[in-house]
Amino acid sequence: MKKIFKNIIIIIFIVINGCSDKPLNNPYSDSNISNQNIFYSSFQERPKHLDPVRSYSSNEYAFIAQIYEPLFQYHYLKKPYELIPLTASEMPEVLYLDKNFKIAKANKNIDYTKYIIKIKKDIIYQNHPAFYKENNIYAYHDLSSKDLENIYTIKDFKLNSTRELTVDDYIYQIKRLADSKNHSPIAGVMQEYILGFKEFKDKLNKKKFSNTKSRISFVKSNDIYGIKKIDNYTFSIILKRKYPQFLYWLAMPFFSPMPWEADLFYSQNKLKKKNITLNWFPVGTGPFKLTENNPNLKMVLEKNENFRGEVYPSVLDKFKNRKYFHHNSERILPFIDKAIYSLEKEQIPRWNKFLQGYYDNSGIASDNYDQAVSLNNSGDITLTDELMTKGINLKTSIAASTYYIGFNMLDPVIGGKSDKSRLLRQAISIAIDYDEYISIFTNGRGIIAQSPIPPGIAGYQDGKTEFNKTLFNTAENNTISKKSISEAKSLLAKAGYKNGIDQKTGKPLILYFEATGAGADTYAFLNWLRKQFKKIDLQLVTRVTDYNRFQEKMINGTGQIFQWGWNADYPDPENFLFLLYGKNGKVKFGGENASNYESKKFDSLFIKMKNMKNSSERNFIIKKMLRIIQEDCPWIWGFHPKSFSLSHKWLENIENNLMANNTLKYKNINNDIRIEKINKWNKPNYLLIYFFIIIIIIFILSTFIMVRKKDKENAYD
Amino acid sequence: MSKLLNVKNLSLEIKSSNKNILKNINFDIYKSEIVSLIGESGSGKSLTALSIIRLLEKSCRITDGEINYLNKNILLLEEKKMRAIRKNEISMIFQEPMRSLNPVMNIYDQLKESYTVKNTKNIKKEIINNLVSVGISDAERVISLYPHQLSGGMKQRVMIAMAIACKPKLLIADEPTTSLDVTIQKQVLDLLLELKNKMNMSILFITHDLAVASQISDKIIVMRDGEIIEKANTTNFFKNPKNTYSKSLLDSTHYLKKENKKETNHNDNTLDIKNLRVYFEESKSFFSKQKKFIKAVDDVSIKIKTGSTHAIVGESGSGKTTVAKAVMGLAKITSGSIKIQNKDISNLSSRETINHRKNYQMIFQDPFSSLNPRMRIGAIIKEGLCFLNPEINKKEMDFLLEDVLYKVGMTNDALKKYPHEFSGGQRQRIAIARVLVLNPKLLICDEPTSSLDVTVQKQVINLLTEIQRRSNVSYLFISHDIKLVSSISDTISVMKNGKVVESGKTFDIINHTKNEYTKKLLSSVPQIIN
Amino acid sequence: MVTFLLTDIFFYIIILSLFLYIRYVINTPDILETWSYVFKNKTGILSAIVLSFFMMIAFLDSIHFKEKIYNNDKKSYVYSSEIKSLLDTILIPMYENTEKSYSSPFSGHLYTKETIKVSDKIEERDYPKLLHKGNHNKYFENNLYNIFLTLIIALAKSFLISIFIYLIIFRRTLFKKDNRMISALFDNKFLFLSVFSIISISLVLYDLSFQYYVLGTDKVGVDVLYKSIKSIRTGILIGTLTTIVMLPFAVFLGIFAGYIGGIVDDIIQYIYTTLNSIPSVLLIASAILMLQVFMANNPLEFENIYERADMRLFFLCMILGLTSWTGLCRLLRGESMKLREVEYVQASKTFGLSKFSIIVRHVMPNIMHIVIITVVLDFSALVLAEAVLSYVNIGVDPTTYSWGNMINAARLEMSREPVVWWSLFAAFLFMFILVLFANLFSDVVRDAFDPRASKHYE
Amino acid sequence: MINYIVKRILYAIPILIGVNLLTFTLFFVVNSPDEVARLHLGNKRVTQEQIITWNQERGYDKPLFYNKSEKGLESFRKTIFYEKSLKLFLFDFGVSDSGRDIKYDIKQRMWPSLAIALPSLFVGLLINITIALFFVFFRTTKVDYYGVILCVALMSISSLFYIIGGQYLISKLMHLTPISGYEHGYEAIKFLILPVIISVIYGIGSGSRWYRSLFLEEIEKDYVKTARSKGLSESAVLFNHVFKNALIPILTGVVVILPLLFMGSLIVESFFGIPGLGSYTIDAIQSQDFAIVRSMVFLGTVLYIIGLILTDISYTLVDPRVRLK
Repeated sequence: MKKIFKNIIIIIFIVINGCSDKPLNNPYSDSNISNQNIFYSSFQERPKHLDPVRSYSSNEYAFIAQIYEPLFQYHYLKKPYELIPLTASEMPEVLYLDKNFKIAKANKNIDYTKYIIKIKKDIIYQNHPAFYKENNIYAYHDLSSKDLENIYTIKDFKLNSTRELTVDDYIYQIKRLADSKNHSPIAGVMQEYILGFKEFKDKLNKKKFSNTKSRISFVKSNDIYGIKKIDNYTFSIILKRKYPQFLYWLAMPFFSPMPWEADLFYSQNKLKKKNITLNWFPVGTGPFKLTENNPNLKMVLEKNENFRGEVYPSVLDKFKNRKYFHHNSERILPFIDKAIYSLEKEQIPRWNKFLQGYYDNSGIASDNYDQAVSLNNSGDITLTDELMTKGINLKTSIAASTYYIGFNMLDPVIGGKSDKSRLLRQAISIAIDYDEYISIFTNGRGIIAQSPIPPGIAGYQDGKTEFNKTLFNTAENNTISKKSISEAKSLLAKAGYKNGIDQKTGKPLILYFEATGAGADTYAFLNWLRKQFKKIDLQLVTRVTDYNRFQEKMINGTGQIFQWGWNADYPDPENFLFLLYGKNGKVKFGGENASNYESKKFDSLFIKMKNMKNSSERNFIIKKMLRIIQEDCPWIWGFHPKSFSLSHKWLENIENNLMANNTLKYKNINNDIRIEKINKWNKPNYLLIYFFIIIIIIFILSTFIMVRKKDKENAYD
Repeated sequence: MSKLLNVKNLSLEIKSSNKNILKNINFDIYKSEIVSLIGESGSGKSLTALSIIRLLEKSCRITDGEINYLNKNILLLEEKKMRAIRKNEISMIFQEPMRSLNPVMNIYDQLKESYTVKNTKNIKKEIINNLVSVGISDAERVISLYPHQLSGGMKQRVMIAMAIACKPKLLIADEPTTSLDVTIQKQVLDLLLELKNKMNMSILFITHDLAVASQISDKIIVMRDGEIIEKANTTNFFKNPKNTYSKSLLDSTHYLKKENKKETNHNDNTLDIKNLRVYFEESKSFFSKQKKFIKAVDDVSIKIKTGSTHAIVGESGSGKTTVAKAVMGLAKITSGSIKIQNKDISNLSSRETINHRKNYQMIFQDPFSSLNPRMRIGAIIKEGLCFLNPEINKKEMDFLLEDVLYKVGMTNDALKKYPHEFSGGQRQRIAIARVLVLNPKLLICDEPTSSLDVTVQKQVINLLTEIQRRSNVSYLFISHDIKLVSSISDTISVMKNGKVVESGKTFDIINHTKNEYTKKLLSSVPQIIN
Repeated sequence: MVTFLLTDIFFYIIILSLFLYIRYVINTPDILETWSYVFKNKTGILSAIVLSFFMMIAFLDSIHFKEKIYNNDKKSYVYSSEIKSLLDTILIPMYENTEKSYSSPFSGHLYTKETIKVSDKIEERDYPKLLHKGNHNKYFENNLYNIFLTLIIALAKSFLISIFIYLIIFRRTLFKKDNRMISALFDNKFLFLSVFSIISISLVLYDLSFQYYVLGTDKVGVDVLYKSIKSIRTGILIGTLTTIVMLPFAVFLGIFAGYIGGIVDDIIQYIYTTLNSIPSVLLIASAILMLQVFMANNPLEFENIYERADMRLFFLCMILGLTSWTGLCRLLRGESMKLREVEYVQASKTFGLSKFSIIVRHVMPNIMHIVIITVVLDFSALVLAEAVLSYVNIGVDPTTYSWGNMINAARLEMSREPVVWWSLFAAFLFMFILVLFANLFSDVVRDAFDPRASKHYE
Repeated sequence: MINYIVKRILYAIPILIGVNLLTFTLFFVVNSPDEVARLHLGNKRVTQEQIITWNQERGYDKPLFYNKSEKGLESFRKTIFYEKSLKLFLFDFGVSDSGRDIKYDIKQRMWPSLAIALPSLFVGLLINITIALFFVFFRTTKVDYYGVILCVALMSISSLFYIIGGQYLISKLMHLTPISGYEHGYEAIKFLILPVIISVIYGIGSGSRWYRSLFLEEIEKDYVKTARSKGLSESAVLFNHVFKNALIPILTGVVVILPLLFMGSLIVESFFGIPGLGSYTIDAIQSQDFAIVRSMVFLGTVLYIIGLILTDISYTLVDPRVRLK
């Protein structure tokens, strides 16, 4: 027994000594948290496509926008958003042409628009095997399986090379957009505008190709006749009509340069088998390059050593007071050497890791909200003391997006042009209290929408001077108040559904809501929604299906009521109002107008408004359009989400600029602070371990005692 | 002669229900003598043994008494010391050799454990000698085998070897031969005797079989539900047992010899089996084409006259039961014919069979598994009746039941009860009633008594003979106990490995048989010597 | 107007068959024997009572009806499409009114600060008071005193009630002394205690929830206690209905395979090995997806969410059943193979009974103990499975009250600071109690029925 | 022996075919390829033609079982069934609906799954057996009685609670391990500790209880009495006799699930963000990537069958009584 005791004591001693205050919970390999300048962040689901021709969602942009460089970008600091050249040497020269391609005399006979675009010289690509030549033939363009033996990722290719960026790469990419094999989501849109795009596309699709190589060479050799290469650094694009928003498109990753070598390189089937494709390993001129892409685990961006010396933007004196303005502006980008994005599906770990300092920035999910943010007495938003003390910075801004509940206008009950249905829609719109929604489900991170158009975009109605007259009344001192439930009820009665009972059939009116997914919140939301309808005695039936089913219903127009949202492609009212444009009807034309709303007046106005530059005249038209839809209530105007983003003290130069995607290059890291804080926040607590040791000791001792007892006992006891 | 072991008013109780299962037991065992502990199942003989070696279940507790081994009470020893005693002084053999050996250890390892010496070289030699001494000639081979590769007799020998390894002063043998065939039984008994003399140890021999006891023991102790009711030395005991129960035990072993009633002149056969063959197809290996057969019954012919009893005798695995099954249509016949009342049952239409079936019925070995525990006795007895003659009406039915129950010596109130409310003997009566109610011409009795206590055995046998006398039904009586058979059967056929080695009138075969095997059988049956 | 949901009907069937079984047991002595072992034993009796209490709640919750609404134009009543259950009417104090959002147990205000207009000028940030509960104490201003008094009163009430109940049953048993099971029930002093404790606990909770949210409120201000109680039905249904669905398959196929053997055996074996060898989660997942298609394609069949959700619940049970019958089937096959050789079966063969009647008369009754054991054992496993499936989003409908859904939601709440712990806690508590007692019960039952199981509960 | 294995493998084939047919019908009844296409093409601006081309690329445009347009053998080979299901038999899993090569992913993700599953299995086994022996030692005492009840209590807690609770306590409050994530190489250890601990603790209840019952079953057998009558010490009896015999069902039980460990554990992996096959499957289910789910079903079945065969073999190794026929 003595021996055992001795051993136990020794063990305890060892364990206690083993416990240090060094953090044990660092989720990265220790080598990484060093004095290297690394940016740590997370992504929720693996990006599906990193090929600029395909990718269209923000989580994909988060990566490729750092790698690929389109012609233009948004100014990082300026608001309202302003386009500035990126690879282009200056903003393009725009010429308006008439039907025979002469400069148009008058505004009315404009048939074509021509953009002449110049790009900067000696911009070169990141180093990549696709460019590597041995005596003037591309070494890696025809790989045998022997070459590929121990190659698992792009890094495993020994020899790299690069070349200068030319306009051919931009032109080639535009052609790729046309190639239906690439499933570009905007091919449909572009063929409306770019001259010869459609023809090229059809020609390409008609032709049968023996293999991708020949397809690529075909794409390379044939031209879209609306697009002319003038010299290596200049080219021109002709649009079929006047379309000012086209510049915005040019700023999107769809129009990034694509070297044909890369396309050819990646088109080899043997590489595909190893998941080495253009979709996973982009090739760009941008400040960063993707060195590790394991979508199951993490994605790593590293500084592109070939990146030309772009500098931090400076804006005039209004930024003088910024403490870090002086030491950053005019400094060469990018500041950080490496960015590590870890896959983080669950929200809980993401938030906790951020609090522990292992992620440099984070959004705020509604459930962490009150932990993060509080309203001070004057009502504006500040951080909670807890986060204040951690020295976390908060940035808020209103996204150029809108969430709405749509009515399917093709539905016999809820839809249609009849007064009956309109009144019903209006009644419901009044009944649904989005103020409450915002406070419950987004913790007030949003503002009530008066119309589809979010703030910061021409035609936005602020809900003070301009507002939705169908749903709101002016109260005193130019604040507005929602119409009362009783009004809603009377509307309902007018519509012939007194107390929610159909006067014809005498049955209660039952409406159907199409919900998607079964997220943790769905249940709560559906309950809330039913409560809203109950207010005016309407029965709401929710049909929950997965996103596929939902899509299908939308396309067949079998749904009745649904919730959806829209993120702006570019900051222009057209990009929102087209969601209600008749010709975009989802059922009829497979467009984005999910509620299949159709109104002659609205459509004609839309066509007028569409091609105008922002102007008071345009605003006037927009106002008229809004009035129409506000009358008809094809949607319940939901809300425009406010996006809050948190970042740690050591992460510098955070501006939230919701249009710009290529923001990583501006960020900077102060590593000393980080290390100090992380060590401070993550002191391990060894209580549990001691506890377990004690349990085990008890375990062992009791056994020994039992053994001895058993040996002692005699037959009587 | 000095006292080796002395059990002084030992009492035992079951913890959960404080009911005594041993009530002050007193007896002595002297050096190098064999004491037999006799009693029927549940009389507490095994418990006595276990409490001597102190291996009782946790569920029972010694309430009183002491067990003095060499004049010191071993019940007071602490477990550790007791182990030493088990290792060197007292050892035990159990009833079921197949279950008493560890299936996953080979013989060598198991034997090794009973030696104290560490050095393995000599141990191996010792073990081999030991095995040889218990009559296992090819010990070298055996020690590397696993229990399941040995026959029952071999296993028991190994057990014995294990027990005597430590040269114990006292050997406790708990029904060591019950599960063995008679021939083997004899060998084992002889072995025990020999060993006893060789290494003059004392043996506490526990058995239910008086004959066996009479053969080996110096002293007899009779137990009945937890009490000793008689102690005597063997010769006296068998001459004149004092206690009435002992008497009944004693005379339950020898049966009233059946008076040879005059030959039934009309010699028509109730049962006529001609060269019956029953082969079972062995599960053949995946690739080989040709089938292997186990010849369970190979060319057997039997005739039974009306109202007479024919017995099939044989050791386990001799195929006697298969014959019965074949007759009852429970086993497929490979070839040969079975005639019952001159109807060949193998080519009857299903309708006819149903009509015919009531003429021949079967009584099974184990009354505990032959009655469905979920059915009332009434239902059990009715079952066949309802099915085989559906036309019968309620009143007749009730009459029949009452009548048959009377015949087997039971009362009406049994009908409402469930099997588990009856003792083994009663169950067997019920089983008999079930078939009797159909008043069959032929009854096949498959070891109807082997699972019963001796006294009960006798009653059942008597019942059967009684029945035969009343309604002259003929029996096909299957048993391993040639002694029993000889007393009740008119004709016998002795079976071995599926073949009939000899058959004929019982008297002839018992008294002057030609056949070696039969001789062996007869000789190895233990007889009470007095 | 009483309405019958699909699962309701099946649940009634279950209850009914339960009663039939009890009757069968009471007049078959030997089974009664085994059962009385269960009821002689403390664990057995306690768990039996708890389970039957849960069952009762589930039953109350399975009697559904639609309320009448007065239509003042037609001057007549029409039925609302909202379906309520008897339980809802009992739980009115929890059911009728809801708050805005989270509030912690027994608290009088919301969990999160909000800007409140003090006057039309000044706004300040504070915890808003709850509308309905937490601020309306019956007896004292002081919460503690108030709670304490309520508690005492409730206890007193429940004591009387349980005495009453006890006497009633006891009087009935005076006449049938011989009846072993019931006497076993009442030799046990433990019984009274457990009955009393259950009644008192439920009464205390009930009384308290007139004045407080005993387990707080959830995100949309629904009483968590109410949610957890409603979830009982889901849990029990999944546990029982599933086995009911699978039983016929398992029993009949199992017996046929085992008893008849030959080609039948091969086919049945093939079927269940095939089903068995598919990872069940995947099988369930794909089946549920299929179900969703079905529902999306004929939406009109589901008048309202209740029926819709109910349908899905039912199908979930079906699917779980289909994936889980194989185990029992194998067991039964083995057992009836053994039975085929048992002497009493042989005996009735010698009477020339047909295969079928032998199966019915002899095999069936003698495998029932296995069926019972498996049914009881599976129960808890299934309740647990529900939660996991809901986590993978292939569980019950998100609008159904179920512990799985509660846990699923609670995952987000755990990352809040300060933590919203009560939803998770409530789900944990209720689920734990049900499963724990189900397990204990199944233990005792197995000891009672399984000859091989060691009876270590003495 | 060899005979036997060959036989078992031959038996396996019809089962695999059955599974294959079943899953095939399930998956092509559930979702028409169009919907899958729409899902994977994203939800903004999807045109019908894109869907068609998408299906063409993945060969979902072909008929299910019989292709009239082709002739001869081709008319069977140019069908969804042949290309999507039969090819599985050659372990040719094809390309996932999101365009990655499945075989490659499986090969990669297999190891993290093992990295969790193996330790949790064996540590669990060790701990459970120890506890079980502990109980057996204390059998018929209160320790055993309450121990068993504790086990039942542990069993009655849903796995989700263990995970959520564990993460909250150990990672969030105690800062002992990273909350989630994974690194390859030895770095992995610190990420694996927590999931392993949790899955072990989760297993204790049922595991130790089950082993306990196995031990008790053995300890009541006659040969144990024999061993005691030889005067062996209690521990000797436990380890040399009881343990040896009880180990047979335990070992074989382990062997069955051994191959299935590759499949990983669904919940744990996705909670701790470990890139194993478990989370792979979950993702596939949630994004309805049927190509993956199909492959996983098939893989699972194969592994299961392998497990069965291994079990029988292991029986012959540990139990002298068993001979394979």
